[in-house]
Amino acid sequence: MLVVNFLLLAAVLFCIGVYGVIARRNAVLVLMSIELILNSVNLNLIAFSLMHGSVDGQVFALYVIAVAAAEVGVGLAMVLMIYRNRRSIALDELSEMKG
Amino acid sequence: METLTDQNWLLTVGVFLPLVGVLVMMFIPRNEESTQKLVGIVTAGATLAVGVFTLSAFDYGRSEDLQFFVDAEWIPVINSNYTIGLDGISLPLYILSMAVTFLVMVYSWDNMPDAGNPKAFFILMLILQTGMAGTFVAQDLILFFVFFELVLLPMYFMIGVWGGENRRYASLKFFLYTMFGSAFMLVAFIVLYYNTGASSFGFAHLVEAGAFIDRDVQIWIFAGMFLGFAIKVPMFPFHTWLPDAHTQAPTQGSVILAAILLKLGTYGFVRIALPMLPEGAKAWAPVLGILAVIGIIYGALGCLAQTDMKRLIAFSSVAHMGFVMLGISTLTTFGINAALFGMFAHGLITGMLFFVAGSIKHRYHTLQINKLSGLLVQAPHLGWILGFAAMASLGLPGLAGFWGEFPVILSAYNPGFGLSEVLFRTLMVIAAIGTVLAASYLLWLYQRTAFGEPSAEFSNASSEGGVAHSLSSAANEHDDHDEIYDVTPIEWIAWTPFLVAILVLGVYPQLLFKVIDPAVTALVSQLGETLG
Amino acid sequence: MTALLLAIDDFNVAQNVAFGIIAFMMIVAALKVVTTNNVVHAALWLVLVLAGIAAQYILAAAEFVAISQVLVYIGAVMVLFLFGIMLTRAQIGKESGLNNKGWALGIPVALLLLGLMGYVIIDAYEDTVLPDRGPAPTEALSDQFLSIYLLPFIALSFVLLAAAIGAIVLARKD
Amino acid sequence: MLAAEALELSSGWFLENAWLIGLIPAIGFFIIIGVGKHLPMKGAEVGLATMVSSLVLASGAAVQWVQRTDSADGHTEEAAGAISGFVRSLSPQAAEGGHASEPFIEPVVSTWVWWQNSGLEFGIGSSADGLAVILLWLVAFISLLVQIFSLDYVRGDRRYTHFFAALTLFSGGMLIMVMAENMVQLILGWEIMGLCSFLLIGHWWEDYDNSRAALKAFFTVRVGDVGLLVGTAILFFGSNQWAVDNLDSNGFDIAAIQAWALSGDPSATNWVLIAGAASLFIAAIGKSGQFPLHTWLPDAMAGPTPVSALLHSSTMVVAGVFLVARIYPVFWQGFNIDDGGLSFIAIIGGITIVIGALLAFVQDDVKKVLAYSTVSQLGYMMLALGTGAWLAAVFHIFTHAFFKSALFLSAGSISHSGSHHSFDMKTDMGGLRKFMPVTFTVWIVSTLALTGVFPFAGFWSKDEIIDNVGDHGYTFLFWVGLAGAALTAMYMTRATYLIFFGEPRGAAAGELHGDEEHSEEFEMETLTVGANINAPAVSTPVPAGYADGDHDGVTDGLTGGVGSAGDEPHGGSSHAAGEDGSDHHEGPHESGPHESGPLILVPIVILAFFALFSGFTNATPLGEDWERVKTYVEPRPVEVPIDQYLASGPGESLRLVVPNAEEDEGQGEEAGEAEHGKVGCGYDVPEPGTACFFPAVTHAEPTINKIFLSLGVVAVAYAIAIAFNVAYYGRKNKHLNGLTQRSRPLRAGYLFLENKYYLDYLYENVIVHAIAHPIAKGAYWFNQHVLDATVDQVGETTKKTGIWVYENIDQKVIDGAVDGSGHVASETGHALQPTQSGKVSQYGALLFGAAAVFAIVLVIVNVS
Repeated sequence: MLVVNFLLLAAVLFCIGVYGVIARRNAVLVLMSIELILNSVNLNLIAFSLMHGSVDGQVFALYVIAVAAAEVGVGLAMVLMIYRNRRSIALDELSEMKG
Repeated sequence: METLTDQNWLLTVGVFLPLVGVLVMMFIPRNEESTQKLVGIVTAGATLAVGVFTLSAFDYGRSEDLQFFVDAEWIPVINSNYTIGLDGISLPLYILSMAVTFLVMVYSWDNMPDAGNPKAFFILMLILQTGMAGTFVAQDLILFFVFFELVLLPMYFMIGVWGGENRRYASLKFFLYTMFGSAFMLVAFIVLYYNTGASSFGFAHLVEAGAFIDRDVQIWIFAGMFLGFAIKVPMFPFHTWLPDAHTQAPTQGSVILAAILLKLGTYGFVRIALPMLPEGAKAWAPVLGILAVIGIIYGALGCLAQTDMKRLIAFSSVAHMGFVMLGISTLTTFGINAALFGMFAHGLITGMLFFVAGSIKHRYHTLQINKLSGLLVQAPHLGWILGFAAMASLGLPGLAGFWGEFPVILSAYNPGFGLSEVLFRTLMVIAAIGTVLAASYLLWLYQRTAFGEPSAEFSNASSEGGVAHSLSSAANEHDDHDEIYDVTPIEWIAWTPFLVAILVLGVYPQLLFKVIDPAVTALVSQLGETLG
Repeated sequence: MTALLLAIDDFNVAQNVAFGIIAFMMIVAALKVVTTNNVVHAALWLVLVLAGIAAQYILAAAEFVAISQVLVYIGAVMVLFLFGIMLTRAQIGKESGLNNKGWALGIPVALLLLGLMGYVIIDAYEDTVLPDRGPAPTEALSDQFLSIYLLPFIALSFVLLAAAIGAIVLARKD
Repeated sequence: MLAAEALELSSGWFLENAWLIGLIPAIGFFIIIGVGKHLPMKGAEVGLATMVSSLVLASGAAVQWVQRTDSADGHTEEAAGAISGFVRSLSPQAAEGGHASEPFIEPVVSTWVWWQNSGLEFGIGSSADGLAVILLWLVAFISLLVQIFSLDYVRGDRRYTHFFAALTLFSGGMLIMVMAENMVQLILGWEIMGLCSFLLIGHWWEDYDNSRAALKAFFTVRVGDVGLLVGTAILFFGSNQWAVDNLDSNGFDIAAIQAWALSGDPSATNWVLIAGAASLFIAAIGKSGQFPLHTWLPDAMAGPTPVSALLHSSTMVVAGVFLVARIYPVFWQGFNIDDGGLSFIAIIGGITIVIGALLAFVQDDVKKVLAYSTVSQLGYMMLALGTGAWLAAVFHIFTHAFFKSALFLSAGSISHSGSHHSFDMKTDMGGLRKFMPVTFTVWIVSTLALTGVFPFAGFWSKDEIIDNVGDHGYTFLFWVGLAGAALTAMYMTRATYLIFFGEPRGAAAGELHGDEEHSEEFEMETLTVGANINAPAVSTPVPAGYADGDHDGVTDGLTGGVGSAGDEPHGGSSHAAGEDGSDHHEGPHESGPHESGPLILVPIVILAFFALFSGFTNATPLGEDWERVKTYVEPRPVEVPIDQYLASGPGESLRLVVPNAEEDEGQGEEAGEAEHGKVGCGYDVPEPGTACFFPAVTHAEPTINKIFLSLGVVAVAYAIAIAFNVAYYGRKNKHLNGLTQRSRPLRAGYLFLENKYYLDYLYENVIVHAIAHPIAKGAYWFNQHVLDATVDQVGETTKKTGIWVYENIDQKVIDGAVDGSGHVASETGHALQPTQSGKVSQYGALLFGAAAVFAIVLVIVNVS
């Protein structure tokens, strides 16, 4: 089968994730979209590792998974704290970054 | 132009020795100020000693060749090497930078700017020293550029931290202005690099290959370099950073700025822009000449309008660098020789003037010319030194300034390589009139500051000042600002070399011309090969 | 999708068909994740996507990764998500205002990216056929981890530790 | 065809080491500045020592130059069939033709490499020829006398040491310039003099007027220097190639420039020569106070009197004349002086004569009278140079130096001891001849010399100028010269009368009330006294500390205490201390006018002696053998084979060339046909391989009637002037009540015939009123309100322009542009601010969108 399949699938997932990041208001949902993006990247890695017949791609995929896990943990913790502070996790209400 | 490689460790040591001092300085606790000052001065002194040894080791018979030549691999990716060498053009400025840094540090021994913190101050000056010396010995464009920019940052902090009331504005202006120029310069360098086959950044190769770039490209590359160097010089339309920087900078900063930093630009023209882009240089020479002469007249007029002494001196150096640029723009051996001499002389003289201005500020806490009066009455030595420097600066024969001014005017009479004689002769006459203006504003300054009776607000201070001065030379108590004391021993130590050099070079200019002339002759003949 | 299906070549039909189905399912699920109005549902749709990814891994002959995908994501991450959702008192059921006001902005951006990447991918790997290898042995993977990737491995473990501690610190009440 | 045999020619140590003459004072300057204060005489002894040694060396050089010339001429007489020799001694007519056959006497040049540029090496050193030697001696001599005079005159001055240092360097500068071997060295000496004039005129800089005058002097001269720089450039590049090719020298070498100008080389085009000559002449105008730029000279009187004496006699102001005389060939060809056309130099000279003389009428300050008289005398020199009377001009420099410095110094002596530091003839002098007989005699002698009365020095030189001017066909200028002589006689008479005759007035009468407004010293006095109010202690040496820091604090501490009330009371402390007159001669407060001390009298007497006799060094009317200056100073217009010229080096024994007989005859015939023998150097191109260094100027044979004419004019002028002065001031006295009785005997003493009284009345009302009041006042008004005002206006306007440019263009436009760019940046920042919503989603959108766009660009770039 063709490598293009995997890559296109990954691309589609990636774009959906991007849409999610942009469109979603709820912090948890944004985190989920980010998970989508990460997984699409993983998919690419696996596909390429298969294509080149080396396990390095899988190794990196595992790393990404681990990092993703950590990220989710920290991210959710932050969401919790934000919620605790302001009773809401609507990101557009957080505008301390306003210039 | 072959190269001599014996004793080629000298330059590397001379350039990077200050950084050793910086390292040592790092480990000195912050409150031991005198130790820090001592370490700084000793380092600068050692560097100067290396420089003096370089002087003795230099083969004056072959000053047109690169000596102490090193060519080591540095950044192979872009074919940029660590290439350094010294010839008659760079030798004087190289030594001048070392001497000036050393003397400025000595001066700082008891004339620290009010912001204090000598540790940082001296570290900055040492870094500055490395940058300046490196710029003069670099024989590789990238290396040159690195040193050229390395100079920028310490000066920025010097002005921004130790400067006057308006220091933030001035330092930022200085920084942005120069960065702006440097950006174009870097682009020009890279374009030059690719147009010469992207094989090396070495000066020698670029000089070889640059001549074969076709004329239009050369003109554009020269335009880029022109921006970079002209801002540093500074030439007429790009000069506005200079007065602010000079006025706001601490005395030490002004001195180094005037004595060395301005020379980086002109040195760049002579060392890089002219030999590498002969056609471009020829095309740009009239522009350079016109801008230079405008700068001469314009700077003089600016001086006449000033009420602040430091600002006046700053404008005067616009005028003087105008003379230097005029000499360069003639593309003749005569003019470039004179220009190089002028750079050296201007470094000494204007540096001296800024020293005096700084000391006056130290005593009177103002540089408003109309407030200062009767300096000769209250601090005679200081007054006479000011007069001496002013006379040297207005180009009095027998003092160094003359030799940077008179031959330049002379050389403009017939410029090289078929440049328009009518234009340059007109420029010559205008420049000669510029000397009159120079005389007028400097003497006017002198008359208003040094002559006459001390103004009321200071004269009462001076009444015991006359007496206390005699003590103050013995035990210099400068913290007591209420009295106007005369030149202190430290100041004497820091200034005497300047004064002696100004006088000696004025009386016997051959000392310098003997070194410069062969190198410049080689350079111009090399120009002639392409320009015909 | 149909383009994908048509792109299937003669051999290994089963594989291709499986890929197609899973891919279709995943894409639908992913779309639901970013469009549904129910946070809990979104989480569940995400589970589906992740599972599909694991299945694709298997198709791509990477069982170990697939397994760890299942364990980590479906096992751990999703639980975290659900905890997060509950702790933030998201009501179970429909919820309005999950989207930004400027949510529409996402569509062009996403499509732009998609078009771009699609073009690039097809342009680059027009008809590169994946070699039909057997599943890579897990010991090869472990060898890699414990030989040349040892340092990153340790670093990663520290990252996880730090993340755990950080999460605790952040999430603590006081 | 110049089958010239080379002859040994005596040189000598003094000639070869003439450079010492200029070097010694320069070194002396540094010694005085350095250790002068600690020496017993405050550095004065160093100045005197340097001047003495310079004088000795210069005298030696002069003697050796004379020997050199004699040896040459002696050889000539043996060698060249004695044509020149005999003829010269026989008849002046033949001497004119024979002059060309006199051997060329090569200057003794000794140089060292001073600087090099573009491979050419330029030297510094000394080139001793007749002109150089005579001026070296003159300068050294006058400087020495002036310094001796100053010993007493400025004793107790606050800056005594600096005064002597500057005075020494001043002479040094002139000496360096006079011996200059190349243009750059000439500029060096020229500018050193400018600097020292600045220092000396502004010597009492506490007073604003003095520093302003110093500034003005330096600045005006500097304006002229533009011409000097430009002219040097033109001549350098004009002559350099020729000089390198032919003389293996360079375009700065003065000898090379001379030869090049006369060589008829294609490079020596008319344009180059005119441009060069004109530019250099501008410099001469500025330095020598010629007509448009003469206004700084009277202001320069703000300096101490010895300075004026030195400045106006032998150094500063004659520098311009010297410049023209030195590279005379350039002017000769450039302004083609030879063909009797009206030359620029001559016109300027003529105008200056009259202007200066007229201005001198309306001055009350004796020093200003003398200053304007100097202006007009310089006009004579320029006139002479402009009409080809080179020798006469140089000779006039020589004689003028003596009597003019004598006049200035005696004026100083008067103000020193006679009028209590006032220079105002009307208010503070009069009748001083009784009190100061010696000064009076000196003054009279030098006045007679200045006005050109028969045996005195001025007669020989000025008369020769006028003769030659007329003889070279400038009839109008000839009459101008005579008129100038007449005017000189008149204003000098007026000055003499006001100072020495009549009744003592003001300070001369011993009174000391507010009459000193006119004397610069008293302004110093009031000023310093006023300043002493600031200083706590007035009469103790402490104000010395205040007065000049430690520079002359010592000076004041010592001499201030011992200072004499007779001293000029600048140096407020010294004057304050002087009140308790502990002194070598009692101050004028106790007794009124009195004769000055020996240190003042000796120099002026010596000068008077020279003013009396120096004219005989070139007494043309008395025959050839009296023409010493002509023989020894004037270069010989001979075509010199270049190879032999080059063969001679500084140290070795030099060779010279004698044109052989037939050429002389040839020239003799041509001389017969062409009047004034207009052949040879300067008229036609020299033979190939030869070079001329001086044009064949012609000399007027003195005719007895011309002499009597000029003498008559002067005599008449004297008669008119004396009569007028007595009558005029007599009348004024009569109007001022009660003075008639005292003034009538005076008048009677001079008008020994009653009916001449009405004649005087006529003169007074018609002639002299006409001259003295409308014209001269008008000229003076023009001077003050037009020329002077122009100078000031130019300064003002320049300043205004500067301020305007600075404020409007620099600060607003250019700097504004820079700041503007900054504003633009911040404005765009504000414009972009809304995008910084702080919304993560928008950031994300921007992030990905931008990434996508960039990626697309990348793709497109790669594909295409």
